[in-house]
Amino acid sequence: MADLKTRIAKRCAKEFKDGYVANLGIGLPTMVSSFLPEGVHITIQSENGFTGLEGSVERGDENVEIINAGGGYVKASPRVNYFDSATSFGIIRGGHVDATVLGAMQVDEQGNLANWIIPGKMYAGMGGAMDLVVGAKEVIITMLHQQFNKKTGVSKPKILKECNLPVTALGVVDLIITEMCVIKVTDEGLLLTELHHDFTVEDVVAATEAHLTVSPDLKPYDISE
Amino acid sequence: MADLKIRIAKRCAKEFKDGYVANLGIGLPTMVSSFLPEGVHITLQSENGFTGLEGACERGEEDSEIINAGGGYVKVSPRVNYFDSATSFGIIRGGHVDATVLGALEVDEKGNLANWIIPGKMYAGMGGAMDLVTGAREVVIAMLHQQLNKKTGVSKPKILKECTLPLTALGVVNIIVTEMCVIEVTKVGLVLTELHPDYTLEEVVAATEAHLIVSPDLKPYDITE
Amino acid sequence: MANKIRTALEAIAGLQDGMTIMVAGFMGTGTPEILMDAIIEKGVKHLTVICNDGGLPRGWYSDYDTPRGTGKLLEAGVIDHIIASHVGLTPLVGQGIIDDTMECTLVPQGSLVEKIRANNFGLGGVLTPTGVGTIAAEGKMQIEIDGKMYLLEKPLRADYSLCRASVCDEFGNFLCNKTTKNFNYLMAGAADHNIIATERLVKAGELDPDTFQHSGVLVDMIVEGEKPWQI
Amino acid sequence: MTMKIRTAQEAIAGLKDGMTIMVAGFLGTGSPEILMDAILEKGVKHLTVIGNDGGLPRGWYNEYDTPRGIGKLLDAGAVDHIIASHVGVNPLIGKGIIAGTMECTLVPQGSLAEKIRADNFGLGGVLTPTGVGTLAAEGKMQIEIDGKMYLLEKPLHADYSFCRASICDDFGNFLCNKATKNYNYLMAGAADHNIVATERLVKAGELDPDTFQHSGVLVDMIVEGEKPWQI
Repeated sequence: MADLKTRIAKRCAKEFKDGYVANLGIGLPTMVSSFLPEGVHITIQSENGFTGLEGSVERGDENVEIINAGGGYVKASPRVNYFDSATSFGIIRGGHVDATVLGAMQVDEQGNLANWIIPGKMYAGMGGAMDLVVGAKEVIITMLHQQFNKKTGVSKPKILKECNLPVTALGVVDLIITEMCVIKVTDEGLLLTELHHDFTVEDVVAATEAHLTVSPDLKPYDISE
Repeated sequence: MADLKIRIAKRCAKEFKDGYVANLGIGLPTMVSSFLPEGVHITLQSENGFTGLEGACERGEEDSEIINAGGGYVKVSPRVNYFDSATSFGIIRGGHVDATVLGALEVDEKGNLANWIIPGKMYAGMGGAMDLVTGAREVVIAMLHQQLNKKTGVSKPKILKECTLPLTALGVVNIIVTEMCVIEVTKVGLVLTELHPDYTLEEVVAATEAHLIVSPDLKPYDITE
Repeated sequence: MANKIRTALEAIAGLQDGMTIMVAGFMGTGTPEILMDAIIEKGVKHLTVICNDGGLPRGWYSDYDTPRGTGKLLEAGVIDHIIASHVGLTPLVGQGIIDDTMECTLVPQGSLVEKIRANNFGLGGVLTPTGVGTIAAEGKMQIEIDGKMYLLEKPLRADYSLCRASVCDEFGNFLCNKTTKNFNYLMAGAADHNIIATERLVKAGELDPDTFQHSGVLVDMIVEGEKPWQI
Repeated sequence: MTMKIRTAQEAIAGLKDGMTIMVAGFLGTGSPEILMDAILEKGVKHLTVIGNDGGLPRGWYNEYDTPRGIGKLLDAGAVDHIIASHVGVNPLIGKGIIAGTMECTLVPQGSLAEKIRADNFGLGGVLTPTGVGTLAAEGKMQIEIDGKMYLLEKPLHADYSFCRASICDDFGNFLCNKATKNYNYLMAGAADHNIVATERLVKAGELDPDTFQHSGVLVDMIVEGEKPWQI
């Protein structure tokens, strides 16, 4: 599982260009910054009010005044800039964040995204997620292709014809990266553009509820250094 | 004329309470800060982005980074705080300015104010005036009671039944201070509350187009120290 | 000049049961702890609290940690209604909703800040693309501008705002270090009574005025005595 | 890392006749003079200029003063349309309107600031009570919220924004001294290309990051060489 997540993070890192301003969700998305191609330097934005997040901090090195949006203590780069929450969300909503990487519970054929609430089960709040996916120029979803139910041992598709959980935003997803493949969200629907060699197109289709168009230019899943 | 303006400024100064945050227009309104009662200290806001304006600056003492909203170089108090224009007008529009003192071209029975444009003649722009009179908690108009036409030598009322010039804002004026009298704008109309000993009631009425209600509690114009 | 300096209890003397308060901070960072403590000491109840989140619960980073920020108010059970963007770190909110002892209104974080700023800065509302087509749009006016749909987010008001400064002068001009800024530069001024609790209090003019990033005209009362959080 | 540092000419290489630009500053204070000079040198014409005012005309404070800020563009006849709050200080605008060579759109100052911030910060507009019942309301949507009437002020966008910093690091984080802030913290980020001309350029990390008050992610290009105005 950890290997699969590393694979996804590595593939996702290839989406970043030098100089990008990015916002990475907690968990898998945070791993992306460890795998950036050589020469690609990005500036990470943190919703709680700064640009220039560098990564987590060792016990003993914490600065009580520098936390990330998950409440964890983090390191800041020399070009860090701190601001208030209105400025932070101004930067997000204003299209100044080039890309955001987030996990998802569900994504559908229209690029609709559900990743903030499971009614009756998970109640945390949307935090900055709704603003992020509406405001970022590119929204990349990184996730395991299916939802594994630990109790039953059954896996269920997360890429659906239509989201049935409350959505985080409508039509915002640009790219979906899973351990199996890369899918682009286009006006005509979901386009399978890259396939990992561990899987066949049939495997992917079986694990996906949404209709997938296979790109005539289908390429192997690219995580070469 | 200069004496009359000083009289008006002195009377206006009595409207201020200790701790007030105020914005004073250029000209006569600026003079008000010279006549504050003992123990009354106010903080002056400057539209271009600071609180803590102290007054004009001598030649040779100018700081090219400190101007007022008229473009003049000014002095600042030790408690000065500088901010950007959105914050400046946030402070104004948000009701954080206790009082503003401004001149007027016309004021009417409903407290409507015209002080920014004479079509075909004066074309300067409203600058911050519309925001100021909309946002300040108390709008004090300080002006000579009538408009003197220097060519013809004829004076015309400026306190009208209804403004004829394009408005700066609707129903915002709280009090009008002229060399003749003090008029409060109330829901039932203009109430004459103070009369200067140099004038009779009839003279004020003759110089005013608007209907004036004489307060049963009419007092002498108060500029005692 | 009117003196703005108070003790914590003096500053909240007018705070009554059922009032609405804004509490700055992001997961406890940048929250005025001495004002939280004063509220609990005074025993005020049934508060509506506007804040980013539920603060931090007991023992969050180190076992011996007290709750932080609004986490203190939640633990003391003085909140009836919380208006926030994220309450996942404090299980007390979820529990309160299940037990029906607490109401929670969720607002996207960027909209929450604009609603607070709108009230502070005299706007009737702002139009945001955030939340269109989601639960966050429920009950809100939608306006189409040049072919794009927006939600109208209206101002949020409060009786008191409780903020924290790293350095504050006696007039109320203040600054917040690093990521403690968050809601402090928005909430100070957005309520009827605006209180700043500061780590360091200086005289006006003691420091370069450009050091300060928020205007003292937005501050009504100043309380000294905040301490840096100890990890 | 992408280098943002340019000469003034390089920074405005893409600026063409007929484009819309934002110029920060308040009566010249806080305007990027070296970028104004570069525009004149390049000979760009028919610009739409968004600014607080028309800058300062020649000889405003001392007889030997050059025009300042937007005043330089007006003096050179490079402006077809100015969107501003106050143009009384620069007689060239009044003359241009009468002569029919220039268009002028007046916006209340607070609304102008919010329209620029709205574009920069991704809002579809803000509702302001300012201007209701006046000429400033013409052609604008009016919305009643809880019994009070507001004007909808929509975002203002530009091809280029020209701002001035007192100190800027090589990433674009910057600060403006004293009353030079005005529109600089609003316009930087509100255009497709955002240029900051700075008096002092430092390396990222050279100064305490909390010194800076505007984020470098909103800045695309940095030009060194601004000089303090000499009185």
